[in-house]
Amino acid sequence: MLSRLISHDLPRSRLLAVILAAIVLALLVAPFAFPGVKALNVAAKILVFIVLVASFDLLLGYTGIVSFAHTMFFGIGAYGIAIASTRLGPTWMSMGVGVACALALSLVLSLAIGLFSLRVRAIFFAMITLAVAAAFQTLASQLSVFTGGEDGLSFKLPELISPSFEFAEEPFLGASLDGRLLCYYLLFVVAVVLVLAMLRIVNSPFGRVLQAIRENEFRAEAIGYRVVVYRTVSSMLSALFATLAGCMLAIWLRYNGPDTSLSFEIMVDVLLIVVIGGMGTIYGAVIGAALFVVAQSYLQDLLRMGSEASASLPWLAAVLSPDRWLLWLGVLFVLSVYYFPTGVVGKLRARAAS
Amino acid sequence: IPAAAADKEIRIAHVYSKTGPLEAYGKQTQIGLMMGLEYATGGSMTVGGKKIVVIEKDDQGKPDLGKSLLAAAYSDDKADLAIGPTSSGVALALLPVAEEYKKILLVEPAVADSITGDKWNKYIFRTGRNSSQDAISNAVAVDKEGTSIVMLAQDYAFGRDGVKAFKDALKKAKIVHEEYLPPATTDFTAGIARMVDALKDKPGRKIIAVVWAGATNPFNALADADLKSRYNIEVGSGGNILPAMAAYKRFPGMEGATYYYFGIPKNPVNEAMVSAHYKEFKAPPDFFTAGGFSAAMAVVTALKKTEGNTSTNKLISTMEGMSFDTPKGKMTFRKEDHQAMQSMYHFKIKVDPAFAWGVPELVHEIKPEEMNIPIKNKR
Amino acid sequence: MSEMLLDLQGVHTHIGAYHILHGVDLQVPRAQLTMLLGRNGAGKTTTLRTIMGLWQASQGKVSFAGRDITRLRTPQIAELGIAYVPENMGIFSDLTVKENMLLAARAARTADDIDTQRLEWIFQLFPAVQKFWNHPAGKLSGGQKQMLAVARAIVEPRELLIVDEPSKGLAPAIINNMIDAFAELKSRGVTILLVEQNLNFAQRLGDHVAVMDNGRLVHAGRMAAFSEDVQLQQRLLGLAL
Amino acid sequence: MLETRDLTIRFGGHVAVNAVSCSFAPGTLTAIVGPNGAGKTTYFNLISGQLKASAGTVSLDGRSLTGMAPSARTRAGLGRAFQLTNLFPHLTVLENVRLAVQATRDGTHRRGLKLWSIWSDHRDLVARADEILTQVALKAREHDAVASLPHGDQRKLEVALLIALEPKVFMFDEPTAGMNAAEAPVILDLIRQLKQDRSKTILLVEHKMDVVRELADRIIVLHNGTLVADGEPAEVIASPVVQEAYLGVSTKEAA
Amino acid sequence: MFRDIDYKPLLLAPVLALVALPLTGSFSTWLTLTVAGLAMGMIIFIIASGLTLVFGLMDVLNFGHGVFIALGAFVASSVLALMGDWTGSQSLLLNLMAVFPAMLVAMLVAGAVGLAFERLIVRPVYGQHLKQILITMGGMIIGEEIIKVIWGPAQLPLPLPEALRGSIFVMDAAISKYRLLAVVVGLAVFGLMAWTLARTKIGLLIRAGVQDREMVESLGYRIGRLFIGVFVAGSALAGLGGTMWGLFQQNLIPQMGAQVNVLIFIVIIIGGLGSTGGALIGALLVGLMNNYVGFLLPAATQFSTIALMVVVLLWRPQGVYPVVNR
Ligand SMILES: Nc1ncnc2c1ncn2[C@@H]1O[C@H](COP(=O)(O)OP(=O)(O)OP(=O)(O)O)[C@@H](O)[C@H]1O
Ligand SMILES: Nc1ncnc2c1ncn2[C@@H]1O[C@H](COP(=O)(O)OP(=O)(O)OP(=O)(O)O)[C@@H](O)[C@H]1O
Ligand SMILES: [Mg+2]
Ligand SMILES: [Mg+2]
Repeated sequence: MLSRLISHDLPRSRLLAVILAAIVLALLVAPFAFPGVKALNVAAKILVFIVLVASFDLLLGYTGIVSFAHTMFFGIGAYGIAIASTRLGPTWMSMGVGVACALALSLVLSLAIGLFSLRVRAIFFAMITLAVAAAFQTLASQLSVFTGGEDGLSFKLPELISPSFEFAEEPFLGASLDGRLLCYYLLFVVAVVLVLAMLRIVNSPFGRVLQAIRENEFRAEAIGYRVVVYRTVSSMLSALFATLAGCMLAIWLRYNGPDTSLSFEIMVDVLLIVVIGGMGTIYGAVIGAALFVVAQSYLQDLLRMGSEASASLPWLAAVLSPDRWLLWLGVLFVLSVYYFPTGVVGKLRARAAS
Repeated sequence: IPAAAADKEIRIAHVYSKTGPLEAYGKQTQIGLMMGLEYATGGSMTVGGKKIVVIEKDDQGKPDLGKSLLAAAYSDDKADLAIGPTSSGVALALLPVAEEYKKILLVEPAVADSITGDKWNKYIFRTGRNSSQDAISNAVAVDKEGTSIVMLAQDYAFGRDGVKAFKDALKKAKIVHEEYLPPATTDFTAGIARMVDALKDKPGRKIIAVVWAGATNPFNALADADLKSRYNIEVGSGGNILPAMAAYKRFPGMEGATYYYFGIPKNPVNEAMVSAHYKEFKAPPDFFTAGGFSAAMAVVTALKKTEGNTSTNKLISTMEGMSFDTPKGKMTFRKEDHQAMQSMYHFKIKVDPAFAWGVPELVHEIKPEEMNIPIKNKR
Repeated sequence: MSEMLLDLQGVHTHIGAYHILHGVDLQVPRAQLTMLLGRNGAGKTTTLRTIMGLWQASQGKVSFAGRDITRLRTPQIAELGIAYVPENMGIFSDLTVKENMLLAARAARTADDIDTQRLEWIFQLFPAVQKFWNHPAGKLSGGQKQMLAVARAIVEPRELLIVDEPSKGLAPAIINNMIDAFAELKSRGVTILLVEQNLNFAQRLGDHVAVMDNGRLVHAGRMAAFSEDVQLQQRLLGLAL
Repeated sequence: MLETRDLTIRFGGHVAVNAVSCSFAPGTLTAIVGPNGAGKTTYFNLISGQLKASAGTVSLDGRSLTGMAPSARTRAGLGRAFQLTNLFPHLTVLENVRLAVQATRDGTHRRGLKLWSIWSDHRDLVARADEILTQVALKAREHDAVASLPHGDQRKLEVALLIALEPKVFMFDEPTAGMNAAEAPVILDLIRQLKQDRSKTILLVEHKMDVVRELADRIIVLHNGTLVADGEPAEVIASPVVQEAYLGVSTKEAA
Repeated sequence: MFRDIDYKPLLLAPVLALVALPLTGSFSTWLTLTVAGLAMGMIIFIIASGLTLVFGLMDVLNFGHGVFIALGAFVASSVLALMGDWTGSQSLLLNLMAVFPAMLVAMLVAGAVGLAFERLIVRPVYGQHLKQILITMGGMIIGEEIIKVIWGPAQLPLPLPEALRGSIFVMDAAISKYRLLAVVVGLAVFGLMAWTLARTKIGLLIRAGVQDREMVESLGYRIGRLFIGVFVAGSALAGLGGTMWGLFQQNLIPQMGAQVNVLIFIVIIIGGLGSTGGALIGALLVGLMNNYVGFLLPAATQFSTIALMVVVLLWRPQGVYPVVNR
């Protein structure tokens, strides 16, 4: 039963299974186990990134398409919710409209990009998407009438999932029982459903064809697969899932702006998470997102302790200063590529196999 | 945080760009804020028997992060009030958080008009200047009969707002063209060509008024084009941080209005700040240092009045209409929109080899009364 | 100076976690042609790659002209005077045939510096090399690529020539040319180590024969004797020459 | 019946295949021989659609294939094994074959376009793949990644994929090149078996004349892109053009 | 011989200029825009030249290339600060005597850091694009932060030496003096690169090494050393580009490298990977395009470069002069 739910894609490593279960459990009880606004925000961000990264893995890990325009779809989803809620008011209806419009726009754009990808070679395609993503970000800030420009949009959502809604006076296990909590669990359920859906897709015969295309497009075509169709469908699916991740982000933040969902920085984070986690595994998205988001969120705190401890050594203190947290993030980038060439999942599976 | 300790403390969160593109600005604010708190409390860092604790939060210039940090500051860190942030985008995202937690957010130095305009709520105060104050003071500095003006601004909300406010404030001079260029423009040749075309045949005084923020600016390109001698076109602009004013050295005599320059205001607070800053950093305080200092002065003044009581409603009623001393002289929180009314300085650039930047010399202090800053919020 | 130009003693090679060569002892006598035979997967290619330093031997010793080359890097090994034609031919498909040849001629700075006489000889053996001189090598037919690969290896004189299955995909006429070429090289004193599946080819050229199975050398001796011993062939290769 | 009419391709000034008209009937094995670079592989590429013909047509059982994508031609019944090994290197041997089986069968998985079924549920595909692997004697390595196979085994897998496609027309491009003399018979036996099925058309490019002599019902000879001979094996091999241009035997000597 | 030259791409820039002539209206405006655009193109070429080697030839998707540009600029600013007397002088000669050592030191430092970068960051990921992107991105972040540690996070003014300021005027068209210097430097860089790659086997070896490193080694070449050498040269060129770019902007920020990253990638793509001539054409086109569109429709400037790239790729899917097939 459980095995069917995860489409028979077993973790194939006991340790991996334990870690995955621990992450899911931690996310499930996060509001109570880790009280506080910051912790809850981190947990929610992990949920959003799991979906976003898994959707990118569909494209990169399974189909072998390197695209930098993935955050574009993430942004479309976030703007869908943001613009609809700003314009139509904080109702469920307007959220629905926002999601639907965002999905439609993503579908059309991803179709166009998917078709274009067939005309040029892989690196060129990657560079084009890089430019397209930059252009889209510029466009989003220029269309300030709709998008609020650089400043972005702050908006309200239906009462039920807003912080002001309290369904019990007393906090339970340190967590206040309010709309925010409901909102978190909404995201949790959505994330679980979406990840299981993606797991199913990559483990379907379709998913195998995608892998074949990644390995050797020429031969996949020769044995009778219309590569165009599969690549385009894969691009579109991955764009749709990314859009939904964007919707989740906007619902959680009740804010969206160009830097929040469209920036190149997010794109790089997503790439890194895919690689840390392990490409072409979906599970990698879960582990990678959890690891990365936690590291990113608490690195500054960690460094603060480090630099206080090393206050006597000025040079070290300057480098360990929390202001230079990015330096360490950079080091993390480099080291994780060094030490996890096949990602955490790949490494664990290899260990289990030998 | 133990409740007892919290009672004896006044916890202030400072949310600012400790890192990110605006890191340099944010740091100035933080330095100014700490100096201001020292100065205002006479070095004791206590008000009404309670110790002031500043909690630093790094928003990295990201609105979403700022939001979660401010919420965490109010809720997890039990901050009584918050100051910041550096960027307008972040500020706009923070406004609803203050409302949610029903705690004060003292905006400094984000400038967008809408912060005290249509996005305002009653928990928002601002010591920093707003775009209107910037624009109107600059307009006042050049507004003469028979002057033709071309506006040069960045093509996004900040630039367009600035131009609009400037335009609204002009009474006598005429705007003949508005030139909006992409914020990341590096080659200004085309823009200059268009502005010259618009301006060169106009009679009277001709000015290109620049509203520009960010590191790559058009001043060197304007200077290289030699507009003054070829077409008798002048360049005008507002103040900026000192490194950016290096470019002003090539425009001796340029006029504009600035928010702050350490050599201009003559008052004890400014003198204290300048000397403290020289002592600590061997350099004069800059644009945003003054802002941080002002914010500190505002907070301490209010807390002294409430005798350390940090209840939000009490603070709001105290601060509405409150006047306080700053390095820029007296400021007053306007009751209607909580914007601090303050002086701006009409300057003229002098080139002095002793300074790495063009030195703005005071022409005239534009007092708050001289500027008709519109009230744009709804209460 | 020993009589053996190349000498492998107890060479073990691992690829990743797999143990592929289990102690190979192979001697290649100077100025003669040694055939390396064996079934698919016997480890022939792995042996050649280990000699060239493309895989590192985990144990044992490889010496060339009396010098221990086990730990040398590939370029250093090549510089000692070894030319290698890999199994996959190693054609630079973006480069033209001319550029491919130019790279193989280490001493030449431009194509004009290549020894004309030698080039003429190559053109004669492998007409396709001349015909497609200015074409991208990737566009050549399978057999033409194979010709180019061998042509590259002989564009400059080398002491030892190591070739992995040169005859695959070649038309009979070209195979004849190649046999002529190796014979001529041998007469000029070049030592040759050849992996070959084409037994006819092997028989016509080989002075010595070595047979591998399962990562070990299972037979070594003179080709003449091996040719006659049908039973031995049957046992080692599964069929007779 | 596979038919090409005036099939031609030019690369710049070079005519690699020059107006080749030929038809191949079911139940025959036709060997295509010719010197290196004669255009044999290119001719295959034109038939299977990897290259677009400059002129001429291809048809199968009266249905025109000209202008179709390679995948469509495969689905129409053309199957092809490549001269230079061309597989999915990081998938296992079994998955390689399964993919080929899946590609041909428009079953419940609809060639993979059914997104919502689980791959491992399609047991019939696995069963068929296993069968083929046993046939080509690769069963022992079914779980190894293709990249780690020795050259000869990769050639076998190449043939396995072709068989998995169950086409009407089999095109082999030097199937035994680089294969050990002991292994090659496995493949040749397979081809012999295919020949038993009289509905299949088999095209074979091969340089080993003994193999050609034994298997072929008919030989056609390409030279510089042109069809220069066509007929009974013995007759064609004896013809001067083959003797001289291909086998390298000077006619005078032979005579 | 002449027949072999593919002349069509050479016509792109002149055609673009001709099309723009009637649109801009006045001849002197057109001249200003064109000359400035060409000179700007030269500056862009200089900053992109290192990337033609690293990305184009060596196939290293170096997203950290920008950091060498920034580094070069900051180093140059420190060197120039030491030579205040010469930069402040009115004499062109003295000014140049300050600028050239600054360029040299910038190149040396960038090259040296490039060496470390190649060893520590790039070497493990040759041939793996995705990892290159990530690891060099990491390198970029580290580099930027180190610049902040050394020179501080704030912007740093880098005033042009006196005699290089201002413009000269031809037929009422203003041409800034600095851009003329850029043209001279750009042509020198172009000449040197084109000559080296055409006259030596280096270009060939690199292209071969990217395809099949093992084979190049089997031929007896120490490809590892060559790769380091070329990477160092690419980084040094980035250092030179940074100096030129910094002096052009007269204002340095640690993020300046990241800001030009996309631009130079576009230039290399338009030019066709690995081609020096192509990169020059790409850079000139971008320079011109920016100016014309900036004059005719400023809001579209940012999109014009991308549109240019897409159009060029639709015409030639591998860029104008592809040297390598990738
Ligand atoms: N990259 C690799 N990873 C893992 N195993 C490998 C790798 N390359 C070769 N092998 C294994 O090493 C063994 C020997 O292979 P090798 O290529 O040396 O055989 P060979 O004798 O050259 O065969 P052939 O005649 O088919 O070319 C084989 O079992 C093969 O599967
Ligand atoms: N894409 C291409 N561009 C240019 N020339 C090509 C291309 N493909 C093949 N050729 C040329 O066409 C000719 C025929 O090549 P083809 O591969 O068909 O030969 P072949 O008969 O299969 O030879 P072999 O027996 O060596 O495999 C060759 O001379 C080759 O150089
Ligand atoms: Mg082999
Ligand atoms: Mg062929």
